[in-house]
Amino acid sequence: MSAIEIFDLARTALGYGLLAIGSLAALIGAIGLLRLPEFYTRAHAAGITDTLGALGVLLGLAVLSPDLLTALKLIVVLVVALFASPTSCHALARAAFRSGVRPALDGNRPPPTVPGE
Amino acid sequence: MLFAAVAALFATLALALIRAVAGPTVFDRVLALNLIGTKTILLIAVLGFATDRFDFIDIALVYAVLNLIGTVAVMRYLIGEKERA
Amino acid sequence: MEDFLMIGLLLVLCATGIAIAFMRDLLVVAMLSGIFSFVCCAVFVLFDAPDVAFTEACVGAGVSTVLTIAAIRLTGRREKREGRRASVLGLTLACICGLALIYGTLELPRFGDPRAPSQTHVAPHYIDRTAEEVGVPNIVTAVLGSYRGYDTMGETVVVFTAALGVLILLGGAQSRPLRRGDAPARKDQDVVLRGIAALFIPMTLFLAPYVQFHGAYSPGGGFQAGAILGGAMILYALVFGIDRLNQLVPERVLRVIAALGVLTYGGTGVVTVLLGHRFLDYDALGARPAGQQIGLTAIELGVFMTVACVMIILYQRFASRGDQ
Amino acid sequence: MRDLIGLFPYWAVVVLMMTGLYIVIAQGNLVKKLVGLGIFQVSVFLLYITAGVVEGGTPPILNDQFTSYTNPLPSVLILTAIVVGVATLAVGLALAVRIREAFGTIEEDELQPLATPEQPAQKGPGA
Repeated sequence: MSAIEIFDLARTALGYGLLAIGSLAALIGAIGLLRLPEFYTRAHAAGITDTLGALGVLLGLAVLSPDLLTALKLIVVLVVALFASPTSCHALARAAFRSGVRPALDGNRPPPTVPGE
Repeated sequence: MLFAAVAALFATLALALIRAVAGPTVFDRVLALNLIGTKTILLIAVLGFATDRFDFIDIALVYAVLNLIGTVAVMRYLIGEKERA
Repeated sequence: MEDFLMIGLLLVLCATGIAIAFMRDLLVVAMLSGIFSFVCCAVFVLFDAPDVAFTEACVGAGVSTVLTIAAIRLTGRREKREGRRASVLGLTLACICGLALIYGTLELPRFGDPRAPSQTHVAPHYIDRTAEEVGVPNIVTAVLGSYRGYDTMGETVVVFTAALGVLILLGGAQSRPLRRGDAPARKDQDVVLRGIAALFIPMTLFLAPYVQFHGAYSPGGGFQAGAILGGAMILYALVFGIDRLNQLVPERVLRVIAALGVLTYGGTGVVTVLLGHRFLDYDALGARPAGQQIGLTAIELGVFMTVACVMIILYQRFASRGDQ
Repeated sequence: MRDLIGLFPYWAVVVLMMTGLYIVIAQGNLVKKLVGLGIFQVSVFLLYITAGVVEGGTPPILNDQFTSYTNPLPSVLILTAIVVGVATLAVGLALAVRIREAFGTIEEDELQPLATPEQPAQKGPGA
């Protein structure tokens, strides 16, 4: 087996592995979004897996892509997604907290307050 | 293999839709909207690979940039509503 | 695989549509219509129509949901329950029509049939002759700008007219003073969001020209680029406040540019007539394919100017309107 | 089975079309009606795109690797229709906003008595 063949094989394996990780993360996030009890836990599940899912799938595709331009475009999409997805999740949780949605806590602890409010 | 990825992404999309319809708060729905947006981007990118047409990635790029707008618009509305009340 | 995905996506699309019918909270309706647009875009990609998917992505994600929400701010969020009689009547009518239409579909050519009448009439001409007659790889752009240039000019004029309609309906320059527009930008507002918006908006400004000028080679063109630019400006207004947007691009400037876009399109046609050819026959501008490409670039530029400015005007009008 | 799959997209189009029709007929809120009209519109878009698909074809962007292309004509028609659709949606929404400002409601059943000649609207638009 020549060096190029080994490289190609490794590339394919890596690409599909990343793709599998990404898809699995996406699926886990969706199950969390559906099954968890209240907004903040759901946001936690969705927010984290959203980023990891995008990272896995897009990086996997970039590794698999046949030419450099395609790989480059995928990396740009990835960078944008890595910025956008946590931002919107953060902004959403913040907006929810400000409009009075409070996390459901165990026991009798008082609900948290916004510092300076 | 690409088929498995497409199937997983589609399942994600369908599950998130259930959350978007069920609610109960508006924020849960926005969360689901956001998730569906990202999953559509990934689905389009994978579909481009499955059919060997890489032009589709441009669509994913545009979605990635514009996806934020809907979320921000809903949050703006809710903040404005609270201020008006 | 494609069959399963097609059936799945179409079922999700129908489920979203039916869910919209049941929702009473109009804000939720607007969000679900956003999801509807996402799924629809995926279906268009699956059905090999990337240009349509591209347009749906730009318009659905950037403009239409935002416009609906901006209108809900002015009209109220809660919907009344409809009367029982109306819903029974509507449901009966919809079921009867639906069954009749499904009966009608039995005669239609099956999905993907290459011998269907729609595939044998004019489409082979476009596919076979575009490379020679227009000389751009993207057949959709060629048909849009060259073969069916009249049609596209009509659509551009319709978009422009819609902006005029909104300008008339929602008051001119001398309308009542605004009590308060969209939620103003506040100092203590989300720092992260502002930072990311400051990063994304310039990026979008680069993306729009790419989509515009690469439209002959890949999905894209004036309509899409215009909607992207409009979306970027809407994001700017959402994060930094509508007043900042009004300062950045005053409406009187936008109105002039939108009109100039329509004039650029029509003017290209007039130039071809003056050069002794028919209206919008780009062969007048030079030998093939250079003449065709000059013509396409000119009209796509006109479309871009009109669509981008109209999208911004529409949002400005809704967002600057004060609460009643 | 092939036959059923071959007809499925049309049925999805019919279901969406009827959902839109139901919203426009039965539901009274004007903004909701506009959203229903949007669903109806999308069903028509889908019908056109469905009619353009060719088995084994690829998107209509010329490339030496491919010989069979999807019909470009529906793409052209629908691409412009989407942009026109959002522009007309804006006109409809602007009308709804003006109706709300003039009459205080956008529910159809509350508007109807206001529009009859016996009972003219109490207050016109501010302008």
